[in-house]
Amino acid sequence: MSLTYLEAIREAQYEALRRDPRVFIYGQDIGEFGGAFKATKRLSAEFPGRVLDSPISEDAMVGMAIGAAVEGSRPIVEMQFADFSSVGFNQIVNQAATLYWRTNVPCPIVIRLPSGGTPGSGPFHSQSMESIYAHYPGLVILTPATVEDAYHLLLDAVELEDPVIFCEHKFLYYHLKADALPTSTLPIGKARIARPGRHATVVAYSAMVHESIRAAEELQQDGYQIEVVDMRSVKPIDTGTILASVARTGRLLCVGESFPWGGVTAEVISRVVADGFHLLDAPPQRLNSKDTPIPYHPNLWRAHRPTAASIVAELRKLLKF
Amino acid sequence: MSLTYLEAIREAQYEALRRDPRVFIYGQDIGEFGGAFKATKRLSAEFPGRVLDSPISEDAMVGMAIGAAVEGSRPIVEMQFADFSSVGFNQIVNQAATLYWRTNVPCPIVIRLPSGGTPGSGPFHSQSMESIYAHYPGLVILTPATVEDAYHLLLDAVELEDPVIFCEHKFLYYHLKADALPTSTLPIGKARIARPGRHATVVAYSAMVHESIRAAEELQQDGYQIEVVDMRSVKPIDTGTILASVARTGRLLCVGESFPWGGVTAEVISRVVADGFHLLDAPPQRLNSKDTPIPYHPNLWRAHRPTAASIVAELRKLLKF
Amino acid sequence: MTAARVLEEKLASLYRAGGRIVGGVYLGKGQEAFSVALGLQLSKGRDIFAGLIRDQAGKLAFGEPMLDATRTYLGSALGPMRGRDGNIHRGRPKEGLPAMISHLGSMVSVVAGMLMSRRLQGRLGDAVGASAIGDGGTSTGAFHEGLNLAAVEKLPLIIAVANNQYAYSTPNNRQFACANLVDRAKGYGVEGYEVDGKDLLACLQVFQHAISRARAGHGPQMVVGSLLRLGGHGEHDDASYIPDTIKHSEHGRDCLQLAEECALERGWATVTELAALRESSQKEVDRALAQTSREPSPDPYKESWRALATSALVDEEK
Amino acid sequence: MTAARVLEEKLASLYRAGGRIVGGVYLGKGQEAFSVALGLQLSKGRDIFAGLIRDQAGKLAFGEPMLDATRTYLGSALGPMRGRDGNIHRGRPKEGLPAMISHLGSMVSVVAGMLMSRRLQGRLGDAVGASAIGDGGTSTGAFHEGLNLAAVEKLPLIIAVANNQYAYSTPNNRQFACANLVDRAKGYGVEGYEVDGKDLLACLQVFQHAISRARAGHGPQMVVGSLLRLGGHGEHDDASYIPDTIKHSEHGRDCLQLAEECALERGWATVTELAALRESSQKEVDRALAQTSREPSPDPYKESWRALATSALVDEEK
Ligand SMILES: Cc1ncc(C[n+]2csc(CCOP(=O)(O)OP(=O)(O)O)c2C)c(N)n1
Ligand SMILES: Cc1ncc(C[n+]2csc(CCOP(=O)(O)OP(=O)(O)O)c2C)c(N)n1
Ligand SMILES: [Mg+2]
Ligand SMILES: [Mg+2]
Repeated sequence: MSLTYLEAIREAQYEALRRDPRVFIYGQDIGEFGGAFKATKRLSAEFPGRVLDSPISEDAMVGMAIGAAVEGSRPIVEMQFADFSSVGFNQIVNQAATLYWRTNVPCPIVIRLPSGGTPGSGPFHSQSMESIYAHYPGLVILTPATVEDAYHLLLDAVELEDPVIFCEHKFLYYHLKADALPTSTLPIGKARIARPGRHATVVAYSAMVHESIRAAEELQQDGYQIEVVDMRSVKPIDTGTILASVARTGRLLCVGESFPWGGVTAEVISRVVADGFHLLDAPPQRLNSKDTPIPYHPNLWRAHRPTAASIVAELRKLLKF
Repeated sequence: MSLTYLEAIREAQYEALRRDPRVFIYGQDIGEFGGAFKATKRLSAEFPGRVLDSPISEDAMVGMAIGAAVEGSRPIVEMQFADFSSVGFNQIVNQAATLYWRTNVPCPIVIRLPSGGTPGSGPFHSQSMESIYAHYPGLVILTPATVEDAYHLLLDAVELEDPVIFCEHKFLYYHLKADALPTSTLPIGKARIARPGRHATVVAYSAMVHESIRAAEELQQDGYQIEVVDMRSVKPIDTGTILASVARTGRLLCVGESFPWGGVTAEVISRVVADGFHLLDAPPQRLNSKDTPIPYHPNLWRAHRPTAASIVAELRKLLKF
Repeated sequence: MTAARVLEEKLASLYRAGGRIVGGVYLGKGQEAFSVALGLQLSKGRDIFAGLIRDQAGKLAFGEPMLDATRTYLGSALGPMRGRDGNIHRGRPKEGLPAMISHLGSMVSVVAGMLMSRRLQGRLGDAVGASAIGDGGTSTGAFHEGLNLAAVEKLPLIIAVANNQYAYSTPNNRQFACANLVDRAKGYGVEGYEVDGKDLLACLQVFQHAISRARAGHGPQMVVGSLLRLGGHGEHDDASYIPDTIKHSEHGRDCLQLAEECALERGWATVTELAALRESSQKEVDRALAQTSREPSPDPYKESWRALATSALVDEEK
Repeated sequence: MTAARVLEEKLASLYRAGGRIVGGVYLGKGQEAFSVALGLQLSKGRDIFAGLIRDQAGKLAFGEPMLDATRTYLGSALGPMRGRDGNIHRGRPKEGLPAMISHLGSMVSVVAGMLMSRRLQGRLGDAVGASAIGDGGTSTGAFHEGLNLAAVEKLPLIIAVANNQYAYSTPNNRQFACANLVDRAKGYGVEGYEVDGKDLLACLQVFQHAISRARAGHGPQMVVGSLLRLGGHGEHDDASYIPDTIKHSEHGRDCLQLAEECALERGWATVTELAALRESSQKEVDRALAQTSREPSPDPYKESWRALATSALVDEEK
């Protein structure tokens, strides 16, 4: 059996529905149609009445899920694209994220955000919103980079008592394949050494893990061994694993696909310099997308986000320092 | 003549309406009533038909302002509280912020956000949202800390061709007074040395500038001279002025009132370490609010956000390093 | 109604005296008949009641302990919000009392979701969920999306629109352009009703009918009560923008007084009984406040300062 | 209509061939009569037309150059979006053609604001602004807030609801519960109309009437056209979820064919003339595509990479 990142998400939802009668899925076109990306293919037939088409109402979709969670359900909400969650923003950050803290009633919902850029998708079907949601207390933000994590992190997310923003990357949907699903994995909150090395550390997440690995492979030809840390979860951040890596390499580049101001890469660097300043042999650097909306044309799009080539260029500067 | 921070905001709007017939103001209860905080007091009488009450529709309020800007108006939108701008989030980040880049048509709107904590206001009337909006390309984010800046930055914002998120701090509304308004000031995008010093730099903005100055005063009694930089604008960031200060002091603490994950303080630190790593004699540190919603009870509220006392404590650690 | 009025008057006077209440005080004066009628027709343990800022009367009638109000206003560490949130932002979601967030309209979809969940679990029975909203709140996208969703799912949702003619200072004619808010019902495919919100008996009847329709599976019901807020938006506001002509019109009459007059007229109560009711309410309020005053405030050193239920996932400080 | 149909057929075949068009292709097939009728009744230079993804016909009729469509689909650096945004997300806001963002419902308030501004400047005259929306788009909070705001301000806004029975795959009965979307008009206090969206003449009439009402100061007008999308949501979608019974019903008839039949019947055009029209459209489309194909793609090295109009305020890299 071989399956893609997208199929893993579908399988995780299948498994969640099968295991736990409290689980249901809500989103636009996810029923008979199986979702814009087919992440819920056949699930409405296999679990009648538990995979429901919603109106085009992201605010109400999230509000509804929160209410359902209060009454003991375990809703999964599919946003058609991460970008449209901006319409459900208020319910996510002010209702879901505050419920437990205010009332002591947990809010176990999972909001799936098909995230990130693909060529030709333009400014409103390419966004990465993990940095926005991670800013708010009360949310857990997961960013799987592998087929295995797409599966296990999603299953774990459904079991969690807290609201989870599940940032799945559209570029990985079809490209990424695994032969089989492991039976176990790291827990939520733990980062993973995706590739060991000793000359520099690249901290990345989601699709950028793969660009970073490609960059590391290229630099290997010049004799550099680059360690790549896959964050897996951007809130909480596994600062310990990152610091341990920086302790080994002395050099840090943090790579993210979202906009450059603030966000994951700035948070990682701020933590590393606060607690591991003495470990650094060179100024820690960031590489993010450019500070414009995400362009439609593939020529522009490829220049807008970090790629293996631009990561290599950054790493060369860092290694020379 | 002496006037408060709030009065300065009112005067700036008066002046903008007087100078430029394209300016109008739109928001809930801002007409005859003069606004929840009276920031538009008497303006509707003085400028009939140009200070308009809106329905409770933050999304449409912002969308309307964007359309008006396209047709040559200069709208100022008052959110009743910054917290409610979450409902207008989509129009702000996806419509206003992208308009110029997509169509070459500028979007000169100003959105005023009464921001920040005051005792007893609780989780939904105390938020600081500058870090959220600053993440998005295409927006200018201003955070005045003084009566002078409340006036001049607002007037400058109205003249700007770009969308401005104007984060005015509610705690400063009545507390902060100035004898008169200067006729000129620093331009948008320039930071200000609020207090010179040489042992450590505190970078802050909005209400936290005053907490930082109080902290500096306290430490002066122990012989420490703390430099306080008032950012004035958190996007763009005047990295040059901050780096120059760090070059003088070798130590950096960055203080913000918003939530701790990501945001202004992480962005500042990431820039300083990227470009001024060698200037630092100690690990740069951050101090933000705690990672929970903002509490209602004053006891909790005072412990949730940074204060002069907690800044002093952080600085002492930093100075000892 | 009486208890709510007495409690709120007391909270207002505490607010004016200063010191004990930080933050605002928001009263339901003039809206008690409409609110209490809804609360009375619902049953706690079965139904859901998402009251808003002017629903002190409805909440008490539904069964919210008076201590929840006093503790939340005074920030007692023992209250349901433990000093974390204040005044009207209180609730016990697991007991059918969702704790409102400030963003108007946001509770409509939450109540819909509570009902959805019960239906999915096969335990909806004949429960209904009520969500209060003001004239101003109907302008929010959240209200629209929530009600539309509930209508699509044919959920037993009661939308109680207290049209008090103003949203803060904004009059209806700057808020919507339809002749009457009940005209919206048809556009959602839900059943709509209008009622004189000052008239307790009329309110009781219309809610009884609407609730029974919802229990019987006819989907969302929208009840629009016409009334006037007899005071400011909050106690900081003198409502000087409401013209005296309106205040002194028939429309501006006090629903509590009207209810008492009606009770006397119909012989349902005597003057003495009404006085006794007021007095016992006063005692109850005094007791609640006295108890609350002795309770501890929240202690920042004992606070857990974590927003997640899963403590293992709390992100390290800084 | 014919030009739009021919253009879209060509774009669809380019999409299927692969290579030239990256991203999706979204067609208005089956909706041309409704869209073109609106575009024809508006006048460029005076009015505003905020078309959505199925308004190729209306945009051409309004006066959008065909090159804007081909250039935006093919990502030419010379198009109005310069390769930054694609396909249907194009516009010339200063010429009355706002460039839609994807978030449905968001353009309604923008058009309202354009009208507001003109009124404030005293240059509204008898202009109107039209905003297109689908059945699905009416469920958004943005739609509700925008239309309500326009109604309060009594702006000359035309809301053209193309009810094609589906939002992507979602049928009307999962989208709203009212009998007919036009039932919503009354709830906003706006005038509402229903029309057979396949019938070009009927659409022309109803839009003419609605627009004249708006021009005369009667506030927003809502026109609901009933029709069917004759294809998938985009060219990637085979619309297999639409039952054949609907596709083959009267409702599923092609509005372009109906218009041609009507023209022939009434003697407004001959078969030869219609063939000539198709041929000249074909030529126009071929010319536009040929020209666009010769144009440069955007060059990342020449891009300014700044999102602000004020270049002095562009935040330094990193
Ligand atoms: C989305 C949102 N915007 C603004 C506010 C600020 N606000 C609080 S109450 C209020 C007026 C509410 O009016 P209405 O819904 O008529 O209720 P009433 O106060 O009259 O009972 C406003 C504008 C809010 N709570 N939520
Ligand atoms: C707020 C928002 N949510 C989701 C989407 C994704 N989406 C794009 S088109 C579409 C269906 C639109 O249906 P309808 O409004 O009926 O227009 P039609 O495609 O039928 O013309 C959806 C769900 C979106 N564009 N905006
Ligand atoms: Mg009201
Ligand atoms: Mg449709």
